[in-house]
Amino acid sequence: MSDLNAFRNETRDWLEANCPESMRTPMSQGDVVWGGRKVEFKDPDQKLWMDRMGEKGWTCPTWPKEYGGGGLNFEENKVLQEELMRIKARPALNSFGIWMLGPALLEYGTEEQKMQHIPKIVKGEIRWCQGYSEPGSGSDLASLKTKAEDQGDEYLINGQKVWTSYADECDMIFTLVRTGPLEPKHEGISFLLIDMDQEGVTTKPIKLISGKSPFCETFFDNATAPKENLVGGLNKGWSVAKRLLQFERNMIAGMGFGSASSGSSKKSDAKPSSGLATMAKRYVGEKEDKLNDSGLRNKIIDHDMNSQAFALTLRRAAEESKKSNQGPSAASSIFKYYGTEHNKLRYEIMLEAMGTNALGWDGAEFGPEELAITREWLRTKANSIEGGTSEVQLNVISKRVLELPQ
Amino acid sequence: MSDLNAFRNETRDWLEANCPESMRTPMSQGDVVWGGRKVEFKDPDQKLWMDRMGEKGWTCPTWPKEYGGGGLNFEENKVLQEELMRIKARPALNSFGIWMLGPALLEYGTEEQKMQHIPKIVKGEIRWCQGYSEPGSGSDLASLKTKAEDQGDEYLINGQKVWTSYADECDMIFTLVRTGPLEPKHEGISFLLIDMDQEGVTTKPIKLISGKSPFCETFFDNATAPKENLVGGLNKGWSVAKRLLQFERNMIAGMGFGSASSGSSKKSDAKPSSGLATMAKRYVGEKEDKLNDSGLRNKIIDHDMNSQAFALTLRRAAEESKKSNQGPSAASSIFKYYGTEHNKLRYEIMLEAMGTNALGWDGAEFGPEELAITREWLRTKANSIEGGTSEVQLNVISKRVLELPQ
Amino acid sequence: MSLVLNEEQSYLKDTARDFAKNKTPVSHFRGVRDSENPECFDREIWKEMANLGWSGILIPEEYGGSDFGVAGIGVIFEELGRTLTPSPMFSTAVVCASLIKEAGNEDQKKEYLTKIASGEMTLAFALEESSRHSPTNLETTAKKDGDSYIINGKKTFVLDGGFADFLIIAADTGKGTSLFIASKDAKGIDIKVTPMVDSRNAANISFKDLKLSSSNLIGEENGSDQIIEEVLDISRSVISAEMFGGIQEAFDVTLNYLKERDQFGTKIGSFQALQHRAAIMFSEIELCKSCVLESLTSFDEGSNDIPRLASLAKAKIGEVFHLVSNEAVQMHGGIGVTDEYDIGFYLKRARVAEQIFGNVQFHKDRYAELTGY
Amino acid sequence: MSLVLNEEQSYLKDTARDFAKNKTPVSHFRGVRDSENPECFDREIWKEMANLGWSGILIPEEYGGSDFGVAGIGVIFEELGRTLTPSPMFSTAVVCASLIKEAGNEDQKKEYLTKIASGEMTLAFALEESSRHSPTNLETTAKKDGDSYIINGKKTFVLDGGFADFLIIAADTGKGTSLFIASKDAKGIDIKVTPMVDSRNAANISFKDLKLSSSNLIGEENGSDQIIEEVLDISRSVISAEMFGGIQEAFDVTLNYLKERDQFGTKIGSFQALQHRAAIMFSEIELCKSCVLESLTSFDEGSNDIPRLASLAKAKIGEVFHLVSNEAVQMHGGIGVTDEYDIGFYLKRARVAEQIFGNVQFHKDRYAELTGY
Repeated sequence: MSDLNAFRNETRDWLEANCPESMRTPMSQGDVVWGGRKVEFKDPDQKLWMDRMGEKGWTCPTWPKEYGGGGLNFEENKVLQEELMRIKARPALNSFGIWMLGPALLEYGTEEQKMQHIPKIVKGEIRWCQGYSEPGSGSDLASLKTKAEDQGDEYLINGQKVWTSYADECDMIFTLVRTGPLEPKHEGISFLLIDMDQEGVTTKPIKLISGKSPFCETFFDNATAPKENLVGGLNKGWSVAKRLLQFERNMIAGMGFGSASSGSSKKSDAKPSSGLATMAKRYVGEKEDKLNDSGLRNKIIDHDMNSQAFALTLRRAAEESKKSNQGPSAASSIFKYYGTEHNKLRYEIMLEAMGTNALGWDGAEFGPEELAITREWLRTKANSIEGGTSEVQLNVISKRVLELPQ
Repeated sequence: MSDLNAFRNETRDWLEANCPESMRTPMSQGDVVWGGRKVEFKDPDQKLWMDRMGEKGWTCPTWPKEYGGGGLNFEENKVLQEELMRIKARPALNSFGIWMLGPALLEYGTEEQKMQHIPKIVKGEIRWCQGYSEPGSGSDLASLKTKAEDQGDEYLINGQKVWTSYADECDMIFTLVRTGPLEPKHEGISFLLIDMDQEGVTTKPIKLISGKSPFCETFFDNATAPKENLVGGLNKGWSVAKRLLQFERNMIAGMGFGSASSGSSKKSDAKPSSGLATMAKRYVGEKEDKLNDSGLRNKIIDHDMNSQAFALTLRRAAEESKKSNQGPSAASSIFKYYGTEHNKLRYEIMLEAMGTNALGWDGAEFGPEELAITREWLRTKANSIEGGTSEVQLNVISKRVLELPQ
Repeated sequence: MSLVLNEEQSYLKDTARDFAKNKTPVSHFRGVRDSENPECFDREIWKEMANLGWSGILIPEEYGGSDFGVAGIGVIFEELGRTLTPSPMFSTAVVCASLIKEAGNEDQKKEYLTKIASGEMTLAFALEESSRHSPTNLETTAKKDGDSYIINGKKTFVLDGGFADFLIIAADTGKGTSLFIASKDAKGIDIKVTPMVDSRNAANISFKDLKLSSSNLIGEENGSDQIIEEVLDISRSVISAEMFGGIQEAFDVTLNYLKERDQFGTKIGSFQALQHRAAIMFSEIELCKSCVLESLTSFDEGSNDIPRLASLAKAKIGEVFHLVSNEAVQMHGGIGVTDEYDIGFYLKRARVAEQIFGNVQFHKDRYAELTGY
Repeated sequence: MSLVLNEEQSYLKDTARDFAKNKTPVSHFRGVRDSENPECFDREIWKEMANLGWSGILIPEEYGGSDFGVAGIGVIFEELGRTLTPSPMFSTAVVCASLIKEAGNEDQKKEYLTKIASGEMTLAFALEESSRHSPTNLETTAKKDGDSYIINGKKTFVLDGGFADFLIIAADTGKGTSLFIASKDAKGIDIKVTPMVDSRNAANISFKDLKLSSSNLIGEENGSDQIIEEVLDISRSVISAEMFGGIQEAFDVTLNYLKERDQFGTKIGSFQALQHRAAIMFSEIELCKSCVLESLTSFDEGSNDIPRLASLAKAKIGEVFHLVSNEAVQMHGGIGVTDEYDIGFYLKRARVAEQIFGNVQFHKDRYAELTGY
């Protein structure tokens, strides 16, 4: 314990000395630092903060030191996160490399692959995107058609991916490709890393019902990748893919929950309050402290209770996995399913509370926050589709967790 | 139209002259007249009323006159029902023969079968029960094992049925039996009428979670039936069965709805009122006319609205089928599904309103009506199982109505 | 009331279906939206609709209409709702035409109803003042000043308010609500178009010392509360019919998708979980159909349950439109959330239409109050 | 609070699980029910439970208990809830033991807590007065009369009230609520057993000029409102744990049935519609588990959110118990509704347990009020 206290003191001192003041202020969507070759910093402090944290490995605090990670154990990382939160530090670096590719490489990559790719993820030097889905493949990911042909030293890649987030801003893409056209569906797939800075790779943004989006279509037209970029072995990409999906689910569930809980989460001695109810009162009014719309009030109660119950469940899962010392399991489907459905419901409730004020598309007659909620409401509709639909999650739960016959 | 008016006047006069005063009073469960050889009338007026209506064929008003039915058309029957309702006449006769077997025989029976069985249904001389389900067959009706072996003039029947309502009080049973043990599942089934007054047929009551029930197990141990009792042809019983199930669904949906709608159904100029809300106010109290429990109130609103919407839909279906002049179709699954689920919900709402007063099992500390509601609440749980589970109805809707791929 | 259409209504419905299919399929709506025409509708199409007599369905024959009744215009809206046809017909030919028909004097009827029926004039009803429907206790006031009225206040969510030729304004005149009609160009009127998520036209409108002569008063001073309520019920019923059209189309499109889309080597419509959800939706849609028909015919047949039936329809259809539009997007998967695909339009329309003259909860509460609890 | 059990709690839970499995499987409950023993529990079994120290879990060591805390007794109840074990433990060792521990004086604690811990005495709490939980504004009054109190009033839904040796009575003493303890045989007490749908023991109890000496007063006169509320929260949390046990068992039994039952030539658990419903239930059960654990540990760890967590647990578990017990019966089909089969017991228990110290809606409202809306 005294070790941990010492660690806390060191950490606090280091953060005090190294986290620029401007990186302790609230941030907007546009302030997120994703790193990569094409990064444009809005503020030199962003780069300073990313570089310093990357150097220490604290952008990926629990990853092994030999690959540039922080090498912290569970308890130490908890301390680090607490200390970061204490000074309200912004995340130094976000990336799909951190959330998804890195954890998968640590499990499935060769020593060379780890040495080559992970330090660059930690330091924010390379920005990754994900190339899984294809037009028409939908939930049936394994029906993918993008093919990688063996050309001796390298693979020749042809095909198309969709839903590749931020593809137009990324340096590298981790993809599922078909390398065994004659094998059974799941057994002819490989996991391949492809450099996007080549002529054979082009991207095109996708517009959503909510408007502009980070999603792109990505086209491979005689693109190439060296053979050492194959992860997990030839035609064995499906196992890597499934594992990576669990990391993704975990992340999406966490994000969905993040916004959903903001209302009813509660800190130590703070008086409990409800973000939804406070907002609803502003639009609907109140009477003796109670929201002036009993139907809406009951929906908010249900939602708040479930937010708290879900937050407790995420915490419990963390405590349990700390005990068993494992990464996300099939149970992550529960979080993905529940978190995204819960988040969708949250926005439906906001819409009900705000009435016509939540139905503007643009213009000065609506507040910027109102317009953002409208767009975000539409955006949430994709939550239960991306990263595996709710239906797929329920299939996974019934198959892997409940072990029901298939 | 003037014909119809004349018919109304005649009907009104006849009812005035023939419906005993005591048959115009509210009835309890025990006052239902089911007819049959073993009938015991609680009141001689019951017999008088049954006989008079049976004689006129008005126990089955739309059935053809040649088989003892009333021979009325849609409009005339509507008038008859209105006139019966006007004087609050009790149903003269209820029976599974009227609801299910009769309509099926009219479609599938031979001339001899119709002549032999239908008049006795109309007059209440023979009481029928239904022998479909078997232990273990569940929703998969066609997996039935009770076998009927060809013995020349007659069939020899061995096996067991369950869920045979009132089997211990009935004279005859219409059954599904396996006559083609080597045929594919659905193609080896026949529809057979069996006399229960024989040594080879015994019954045993089934106790439900709600307590005593009319359901029985029925055992066939070398029972016999003459060959002319086969309906619809050898090994062709499945078509008869499916059709009969539609009649059953229709009946159950109607019953479920009957009780569910009593609250919010509304007559001509009567001020609209809600049975659920009135009852809930008694237990929960009110404030400025509004129920003192906003959550419960919202549930009652939803239920009342759906009761009215469902009642309108039943009426619309009747108007439409009058136009197309057909009996119940696959759409009857919608009524069975919705009606029974809706009725289950109704009792859950009553329980919520009545609190601990709805949780008594017996004893003088609870009102008789309260005890009845508790039992009925438990009884409703079987609504969505008997006559084809809700799941089966949804399968039928998606297959036959929506024509989704199987 | 009748739950089966009569011949005249069936004819109107068929005509509307053909029109929507050929003249205003969803691609028409998309075209109008993408043209960024701020009016959000196509005047040529509106002219054709008027030529078919649709703008005069609720207007008596003496003023150039056909007087085919609420059910008649309702079945047209059902078909237009299927393809999301944008037009000023709801505000002009349903809401405002009914207000003038019920409250207007002979001169006003001649002046306005005739021009509505002919399709030359569009109108909008300036009623709402906050983000949720609240037709009473208005803060917009009209103060008598000699033979004139001075109107001050702010209105919001005025459907078609951005470009209608005339506005009917609901204002408090001290002892009740009064209705006034004014040209959109009158001095003292400030119109701010509010681009909505469903790409239809609405506006926030403020009145600053708007001066109107007493000939602009429609109906009695202080005497229009009851008439407004009656016209709102007609309007709620008709908009429910439009929404019901949207429900059906979103469901049909989704059903087709379930039958055609391959996944895991089979049609996704063969997955039982989706089948059951579709079957449950279908049952709900059957209930909606009955509610809409009963409400639409209740006006023409003189039911004594008109307000309750209007609230039943608006609440039930509102709820099921959300259910179906949400499920439609979810069942379409990824393409369902792209702007390129049409199904998201129904999601957007459902939320805006829900707010028109009372959201789901408003009508649930009203239903309960009218039922005595 | 901790969401993972500590060693001591895990041990208690394992012991309770073994006990329930071996001594009180559901067949034990069925046997008690069918014996028509009006007490609705088996005194031998209760003795064994006391011998295991369970009746003293909440009682300090100085009075013969183990003081293992609310989470300790909660995990025992979870296991007892799985097999529907009937016993007077909840009323005696949770509700009344807590009341005396919190409000009683030294003499009373010595007298009653010791006997509760040893299992020789059962008690019941006479609080409710109407068909729905309402712990305030009591109509039962206790009037001071010299050194005595005269109690008049009617109580209902007194759990274990039919046969408990002593009653703790909540009564209005003019400026607040006071607690009194009385032998069931005292003059002026009339006990009517009310056979409940879950075959547990409850009673309606009326007091007519029941005269009690001031030594029967537990706690301060007029001073027990806060203590009652605190003890109610403990009791709500523990009964939620029992209910959660029932949820899990009903779900597990159903899951097994889905894996074993053949229909249409396949296991019914392979039907996707049932799979999804099972998966959704499982997700809800995971949430319930967290709510129960957090609430149970909140007492022992001194949370500042105890009341809200108790309401969260009681409301959420109440709702999910209905969902799961309804689905369990439905998924069992025909046998599910027969008395011969056990699954219906959970349906019945769910409804009665929901009513104990506040139904779902009561706790939803309370949760909202505690959250400021």
